[in-house]
Amino acid sequence: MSLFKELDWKPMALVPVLALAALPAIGSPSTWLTLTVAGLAMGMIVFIIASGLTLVFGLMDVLNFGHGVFIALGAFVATTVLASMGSYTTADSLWLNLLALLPAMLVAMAVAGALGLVFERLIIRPVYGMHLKQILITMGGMIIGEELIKVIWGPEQIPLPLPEALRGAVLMGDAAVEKYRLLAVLVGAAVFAAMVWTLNRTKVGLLIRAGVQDREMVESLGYRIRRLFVGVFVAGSALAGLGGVMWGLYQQNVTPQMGAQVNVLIFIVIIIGGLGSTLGALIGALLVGLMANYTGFLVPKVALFSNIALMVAILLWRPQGVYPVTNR
Amino acid sequence: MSEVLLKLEQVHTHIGAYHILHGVDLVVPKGELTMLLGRNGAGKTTTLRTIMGLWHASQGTVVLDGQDITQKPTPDIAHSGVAYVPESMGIFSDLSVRENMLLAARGARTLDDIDTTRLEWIFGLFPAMKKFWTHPAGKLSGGQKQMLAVSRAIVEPRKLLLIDEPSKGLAPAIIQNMIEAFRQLKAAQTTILLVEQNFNFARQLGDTVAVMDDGRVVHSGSMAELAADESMQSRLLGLSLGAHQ
Amino acid sequence: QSNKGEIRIAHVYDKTGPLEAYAKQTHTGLMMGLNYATGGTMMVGGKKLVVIEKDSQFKPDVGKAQLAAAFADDKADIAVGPTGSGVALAMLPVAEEYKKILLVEPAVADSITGDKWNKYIFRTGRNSSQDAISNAVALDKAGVSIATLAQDYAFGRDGVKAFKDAVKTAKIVHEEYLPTSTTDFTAGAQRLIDKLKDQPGRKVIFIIWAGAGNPFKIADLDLKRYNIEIATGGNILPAMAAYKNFPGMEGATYYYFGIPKNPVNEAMVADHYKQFKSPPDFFTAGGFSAAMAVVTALKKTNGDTKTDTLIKTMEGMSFETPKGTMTFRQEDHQAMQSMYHFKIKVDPAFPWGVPELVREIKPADMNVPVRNKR
Amino acid sequence: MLSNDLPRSRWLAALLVILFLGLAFAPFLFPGVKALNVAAKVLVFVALVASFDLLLGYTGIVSFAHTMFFGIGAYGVAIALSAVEEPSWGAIALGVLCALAVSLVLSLMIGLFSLRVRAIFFAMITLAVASAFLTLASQLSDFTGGEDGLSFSVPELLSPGFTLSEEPLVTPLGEVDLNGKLITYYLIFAAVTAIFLTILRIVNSPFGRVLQAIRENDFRAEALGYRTVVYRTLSNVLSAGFATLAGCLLALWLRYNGPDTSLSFEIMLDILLIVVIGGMGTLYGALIGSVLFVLAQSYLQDLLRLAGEATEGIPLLPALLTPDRWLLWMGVLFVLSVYYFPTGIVGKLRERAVLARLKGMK
Amino acid sequence: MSQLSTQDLTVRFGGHVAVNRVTCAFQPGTLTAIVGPNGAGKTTYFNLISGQIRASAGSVHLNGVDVSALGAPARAQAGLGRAFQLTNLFPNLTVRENVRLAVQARAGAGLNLWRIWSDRKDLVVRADEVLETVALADKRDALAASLPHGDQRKLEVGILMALEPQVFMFDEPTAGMSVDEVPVILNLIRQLKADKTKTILLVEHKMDVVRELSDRIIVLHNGELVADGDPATVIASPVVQQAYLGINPEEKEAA
Ligand SMILES: Nc1ncnc2c1ncn2[C@@H]1O[C@H](COP(=O)(O)OP(=O)(O)OP(=O)(O)O)[C@@H](O)[C@H]1O
Ligand SMILES: Nc1ncnc2c1ncn2[C@@H]1O[C@H](COP(=O)(O)OP(=O)(O)OP(=O)(O)O)[C@@H](O)[C@H]1O
Ligand SMILES: [Mg+2]
Ligand SMILES: [Mg+2]
Repeated sequence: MSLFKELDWKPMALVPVLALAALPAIGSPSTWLTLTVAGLAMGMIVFIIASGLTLVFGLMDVLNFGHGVFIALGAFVATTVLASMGSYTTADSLWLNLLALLPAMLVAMAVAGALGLVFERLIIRPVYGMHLKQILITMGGMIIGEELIKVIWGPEQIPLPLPEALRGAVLMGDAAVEKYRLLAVLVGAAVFAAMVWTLNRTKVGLLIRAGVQDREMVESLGYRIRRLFVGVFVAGSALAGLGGVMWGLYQQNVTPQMGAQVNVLIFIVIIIGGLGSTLGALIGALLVGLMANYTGFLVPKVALFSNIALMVAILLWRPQGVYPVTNR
Repeated sequence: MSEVLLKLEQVHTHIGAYHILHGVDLVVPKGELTMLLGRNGAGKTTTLRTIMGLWHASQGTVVLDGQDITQKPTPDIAHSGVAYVPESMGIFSDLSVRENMLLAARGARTLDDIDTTRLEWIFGLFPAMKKFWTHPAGKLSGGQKQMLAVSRAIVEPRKLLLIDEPSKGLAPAIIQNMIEAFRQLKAAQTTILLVEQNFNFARQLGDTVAVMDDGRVVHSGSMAELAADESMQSRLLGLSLGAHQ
Repeated sequence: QSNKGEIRIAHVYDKTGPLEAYAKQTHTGLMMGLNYATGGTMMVGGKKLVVIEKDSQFKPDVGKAQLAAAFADDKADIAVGPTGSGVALAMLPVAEEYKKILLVEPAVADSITGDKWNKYIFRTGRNSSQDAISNAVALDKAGVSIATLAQDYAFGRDGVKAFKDAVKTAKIVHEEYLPTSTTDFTAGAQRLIDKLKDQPGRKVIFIIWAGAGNPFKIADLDLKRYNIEIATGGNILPAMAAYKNFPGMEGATYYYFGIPKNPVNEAMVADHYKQFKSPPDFFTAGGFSAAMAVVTALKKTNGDTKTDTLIKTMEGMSFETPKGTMTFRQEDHQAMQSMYHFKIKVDPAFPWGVPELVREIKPADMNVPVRNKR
Repeated sequence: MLSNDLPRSRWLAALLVILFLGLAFAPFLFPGVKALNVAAKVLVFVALVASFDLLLGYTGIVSFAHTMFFGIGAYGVAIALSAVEEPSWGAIALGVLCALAVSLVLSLMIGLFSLRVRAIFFAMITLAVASAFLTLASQLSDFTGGEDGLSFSVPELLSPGFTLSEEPLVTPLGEVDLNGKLITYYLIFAAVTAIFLTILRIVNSPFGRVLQAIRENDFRAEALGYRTVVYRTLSNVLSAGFATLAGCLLALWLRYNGPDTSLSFEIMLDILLIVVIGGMGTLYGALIGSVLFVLAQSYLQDLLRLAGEATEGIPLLPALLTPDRWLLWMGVLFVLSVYYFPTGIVGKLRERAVLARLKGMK
Repeated sequence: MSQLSTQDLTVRFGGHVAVNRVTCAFQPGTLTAIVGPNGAGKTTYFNLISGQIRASAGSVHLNGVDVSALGAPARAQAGLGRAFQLTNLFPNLTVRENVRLAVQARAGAGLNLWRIWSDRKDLVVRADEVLETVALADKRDALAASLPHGDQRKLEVGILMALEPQVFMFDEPTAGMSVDEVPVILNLIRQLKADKTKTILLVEHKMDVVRELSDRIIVLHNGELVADGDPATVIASPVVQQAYLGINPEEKEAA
C-alpha cells in the first residue's frame, strides 16, 4: 500500500532511446554531445516554463491560454530588478551574479503569483469547468495583460543581459555547453523535486483532481476547495513567473509577446506528458528539447513541425499522453 | 424525549427560477436514526442538499447542534461533523478506491493515519472495498460504488450522517450488512438522517420518520407507528398492501 | 474633390501589433520632419498640412481597407506608410485604384519597388537589396569566408540572395536557414561551425534576422575558439544592446544617430533630445525622410496635389534627409541613399553597442538592381 | 425559410429583422468605403461563425482548425485568380471547387483520425494542425505568396473599376458609388443568406438533432444506434465546407489573401468569441454576434480616440484610453462578454421571453 | 430457436476476469432474471452483449448471426436494446426529445439532413405515446436533468421502449423509484412478456420483483454462471442463499 505506484519505465526510456537513435544519424560524437546536452538543458528550461501549466491546465483543468502573460510578466519584472542591481550582474563573480538572480527570481515569482491571485478571482473563477469559456476569457486576460505590460514597460523589447559569469560555454572536449544551460538544469531539477514532493506527499494533488471532477463532493467532505484552487493557481502563476525569468535570460531580451510565443509549445509539452503529471511534463519537455536540436541539425525544415509530429506520435502510442494522471 | 441535533424550520429552497421546498419543518433527534420518506420528486434530495449548504435556503433556518448553519458554506458544515452521501454517490472516478477513502478521512495526511480498526470494520461490511482497494473507483460496479460512497461517510466518526438512498443497487446480503452498520453507528452515538425508498429497510432501522410530499413534510412521527398502520402507509407513500419493496 | 486650403497626408502604419515600437518611431519622425521642413508652420504653398493617422495593425487586409478609407472617405491627397512589408504589398493596388501616391516607409521588401510596383508607389525607406548589398560591400574582402544565417522565409532568402549577388571577392561557404520561430540556435550554430571551422583566413557568420528569437546566442557556443566572427546590419537601439557583447563586430547600417554629419540630422537629433530626452532611432530617421520628401515635392508643385503633377515632380527628385541627400530613382521610384559601414565599440555611457563609422557607402558604391518591369 | 426554428422571443425577432434589413441596405444606409468594408466583413463572419456553430454549438466539438478551412477557401480563390492572366468566372469556380475538395479531404482525415480521442485532445490536435498549416502556407511562398500573401484582380463586373453609372447616387445620407464593389457586396449578401439558411435547415433536420444528442451524451447516442464517428465527421466536413465558402467570399471581397488575413489564430479567437457572445447552438447568435463584434473591432479605435480626448488631463486614463491600446479594451470585451452573456445574447433574450411567459401564466 | 445466445463470453480487465466463459441462450417470450452479488459481472455481461465493451473471448449471437464484430451502434440497430443501471440520459434535452431521438434511431432517420425534424410528425407522435406508457407525459417539456431521480429512471426505461428492440435488457430499472411508481414499470415489462416475440433480460436485486416476473433465473458469481433454472429452484439453491441473500450465520458474525 505504498503511496508510489509502480513506476512505468517505458516513457522514461524514450529520452535515452531518442538520444542514442540520433547518434548514428549525426555521426560526429562531439557534435552529438553538444546537441544532446543543449537539448536536454533546453528541455529543462521548457520544463520550468511549462511546470506552472502542469498545475493549472493538467491538474486544475483550466485551459489557461493566458499563462503566457505570467511568463512575460516574470521576465519584465526581472529586467527591472536586475537593472537595479547592475553592479552585481556585471561583476565577474558567479556568487555575486547568483546573488542578483535570486532576488530577481523571487520578486518575479511574487509579482506573478500576486497577479495570479487577481487573475483567478476576476477571470478564472466564473468559468471553472467550462473549457470553451476558459479559452476565451483567459485569452481576453492575456490580451489585457500584454497591453498592460506595454503600458508599464513600453512596447519595445528590453534587453536582459546574462550576468557576466554565466556567459559563454564550458568545453567538454570538442563539445561546447553553455554555462547558462547548466544553471537551468539545476533550477529545473529543483522545481521538479519540489513539485513531485508536494503532489505526491500531500493530499494537494488528490484534492485538486477530485475537485475538478466533483467540486460539491469535495466541499461536502469538508475541504475548502476554493481556497485550494486559488493557492494552486497562484503557485502555477508564480512558477510561470520563474519560467519567464529563465526564458528571458535565455533569450537575453524580453518582449511583451514572449509569453504568447511559447503558448503552443508548453501546451504540447503538457499533453505529451499526460495531463497533470510532473514527470510526464519533464519527459515531454526533454523530448521536445532533444527533438528540436536533432531535427534542427539534420533537417532544419522539419524542425518546424518536430513538436507537432512528436505530439502526434506520442498520442498514437499513448492516446492520453505518457503518464495520464487524470482521465480527461 | 431526547435532545434535538438538527432542526429545519420553514425552509424554502429555490433552484434557479423554481420553488422546490415550500416550508420544510424537520426535527432530527440526537443519537437516533430518522427516516425521510416520500415519493419521487417530493423534495427529499433537495432537503439534504439544503442542509449540506449545497443549495441555500431562501427562507427559514437550519440549526445544527444549536448553531445556525443556514447560510454557512458547505466545508464549514462538513467541519461541524456532518458527512453526506449524495444520491449520485459523488465518487471521484479518476481516483482509486484508496484515494477516495483517504480524502474522506479528513484528519489523515496519509493512509497510515487512518484508524485501522475502523478500516477493517469497513472491509468486513463491504469486502469489495478491500478487493478493489487500488482500482480506479470509476470502474467499480454500480453496487460497489454505492458501498464506496457509504464507506467514505463512515471512515471517521461524525456527528451526523446524511445519506441519500444508500440501498439502491445493493444485493440483499450487503443491505443486511449496511443495516447492521447503521445500528452500530447509532450505538456509537451517531445521528443519521436517511432518505430511503426501500420501506423494508426503513422499517428495520428507523426510530423516527418524516414523510415529504410536494416540498413539505406532511407527516412525522415514530417509525413503529407508521410501520404498524398500513392505511397510513398507503395514504402517505402510495404503498398498497403487499406491495413490492 | 479637392480639399480647399488643406493638404491631407494619411499616415497608414502598423501602430499596434508586433511592430508597434518601430511604427511609433516612424510617426515621431514624420511629424518632426514635417515640422522641420515647413519651418514650424505646417504650411506649404499656402495650404495647411493635415496628418490623418490610420492604424493598419500589421494586418494586410486592414491596411488595405484603411488606405482605401483614407483616400475615399477622408479624401487624403497622399499617403505614407506602412511598417510591415506584407501590409505594404497589399496596399499597393489600392494606390493604383484611387490614383493617389503611396510613399512607402519603412517597409523593406524588394518587390514593393520590384515586380509588385505601380507608378503611384515611391519609397524613401531602404529596400532589402540596399541592406544586403551595403553589408556585402562592408564585408567583401579577399580571403574572407562567409556563412549566412537567415530566417527561412521569403524575406530571409531574398536578403541572402541579394547579399550573395553583391559579394565579389569573399567566399560564401554556407547558407543556413532556420525557421522564424527558432528559439534554440544550437543546431544551426553547430552546422555553421562545422562548415566554417576548417576554412582558412577570416571567418564570418553574417546574420539577417528580424523578429523573435535571438540568433546572437550562437556566440555563446564559444565561436572564438575557431576564430569565427559575427556580422550583421544595424537595428533599433534596444536590439543593439546585444551588440555590446561583440566589440569589433562589423556590418552596414541604415542609420545610427551618431553617424551622419549634416544639418538635417543635427536638427533632428537636437529636437529629439529636446522632446524625448533620448536620441532618435532607426525608424525616426525614416519617418523624417518621408516628411522631407513630401514637403520638398509639394513645395516644388507649390501645393498642387494633383497626382500626375506630383509623380512628375518626384521622379528623379533629390531631397535632403537626416541621411544626407536622397534621390528617387526614375525607374522604380526607390530612394537611392547612403548606407554606413560600422564597427562596434563598447562605451559604458550607452546601454547598447555603439556603431562607429568605418566608411559611408554612397549610392554610387552600391549597384542596386532595378527589379520592376516598367 | 426559417426551418421551423423561430426566434422564440419578440425582442430577438425584432433585432434579427433590423440587422437583416440593415445589412441588406447597408451600402445606402451607411455610405462610405469604410462602412461598406465593415458590412462586408460582417457578412463573411456571419457565414463563418454559423458554420462554426454547427460544429461547436450543435455537435459540441471544440476545433481550432476552423480558420484553416476558411483560409483554404480564401487561398483557393486567391491562387486561382493570381494564376490566370485575365480574371474570369471560370477561374473563380475552379478555385472554389478545388478549395472545397481540399477541405473535404482534410476535414475527413481530421475527423476520422482524431475525433476518437477526447475532446480536449482533439482541440489541441487541431490547434497544432492549424498552426502547422499556417507555417506551411507561409513556407510555400511560390504558391501562396508566403508571408506577403497574394493580391489579385477579380472579373471586371466585380472590380471597383466597373461602374453602373458615372455619377454616384446621391442619397440624403451621402453619395453611393454604383460600381463593381457594390455588386460584389450583393453577391456576398446573397451567398451568405443562402449559406445561413442552409445551415439553419441542417441543424433543424433529424441529423441536426442527433448532433445535439451526441453533444449531450455521446455514449448514450451510440447505445441508441447512432454511429457517433460518422455523425461527428459529417458535421466536421459540412462545417469545413461552409467555412471554405466563407473564405472564398472573403478573398473575392478583399482581392487579397495572406496567412494573417484568413489563417491566423486571432481570427479563430474572434470566431469563438462571436459564437459565445451571440449564443452557442442558436445560429441566430452568429448574426448578432458578428454584427456586434465586427462593429466593435472596427470602430473601437475611433471611440477610444474620443474617449482619450475627453479624459485628457486626468492622470493614467489617457494612457489607457489611447487608440493604441485598443486591444486592451478588446480583451476587456472578451472578459465581460463571457461574464455577462453566459448563454449569449440570444440565450438571454430567450430566457427573458420564457420568464415573461411564466409570469404571464401566474 | 434462441433469439440471443452467448458462447464462452469472457472479458478481462487487467488481471481481473469480470465475466468468465458465460454460455447461455435466451428465448423470446421469456423473461430471464440475472442475479448475483455486487460486482458479479451482471452489468458487464450486458455491456458485452450490447457492445459497449468488446469481449476478450467468446461470441454473441442474435438470431443465429454472430454479432461479436459489431460495435454498439450496429448492435442497437440490429435489435439489442438496453437501459442503464446508472442513469444515462441527454441531460439538457427535454424529456420528449430524449425519447424522440430513440424513436428516430429506430426509424433510421438520423442521416436525413434536409427534412425538418418536426415535419416527421409520426416520430413525435410515437414519442408521446411512449411517454404516456411510462407516465411521464405531463413532464415532457422539462429538461431531463431537472427530473427527480425516480423520474429519470422512468425515462431511462421509456427510451428503451421507444427503441423497440428484439432483446430488452433492463439493469435494475426500479432502483430508487418510489414504491407507488414501481408498478408502472412492472406492468410495462409484463406487457412486453405478453408480446411473446421479445427476449427480456432483467438484472434486479429486489427478490420479490424477480420472483414475480421471471420465468427463469441465472446466477452470476465472480463472473461465472453458477446456476440456471426455474425461479423457485434457483432461489432455494445454496449459492443464492449464501452468496447473494447472505443467509449464512458465519458471514454475519464476521461483520
Ligand atoms: N436542477 C434542477 N432544476 C430544476 N428542478 C429541479 C432540479 N433538481 C430537482 N428539481 C425538482 O425539484 C423537485 C424535488 O426534487 P428532489 O430531487 O429533491 O426529489 P426527491 O424527493 O429526492 O426525489 P427522488 O426520490 O426521485 O430522488 C422535483 O420536482 C424536481 O423536478
Ligand atoms: N471497465 C472496467 N475496468 C475494470 N474493471 C471493471 C470494469 N468494468 C467492470 N469492472 C469490474 O468488473 C466487475 C463486475 O462489474 P459489474 O458492473 O458487471 O458488476 P454487477 O454485477 O453489475 O454489479 P452491481 O450489482 O453492483 O451492479 C466489478 O468488480 C468491476 O469492478
Ligand atoms: Mg432524491
Ligand atoms: Mg451492475
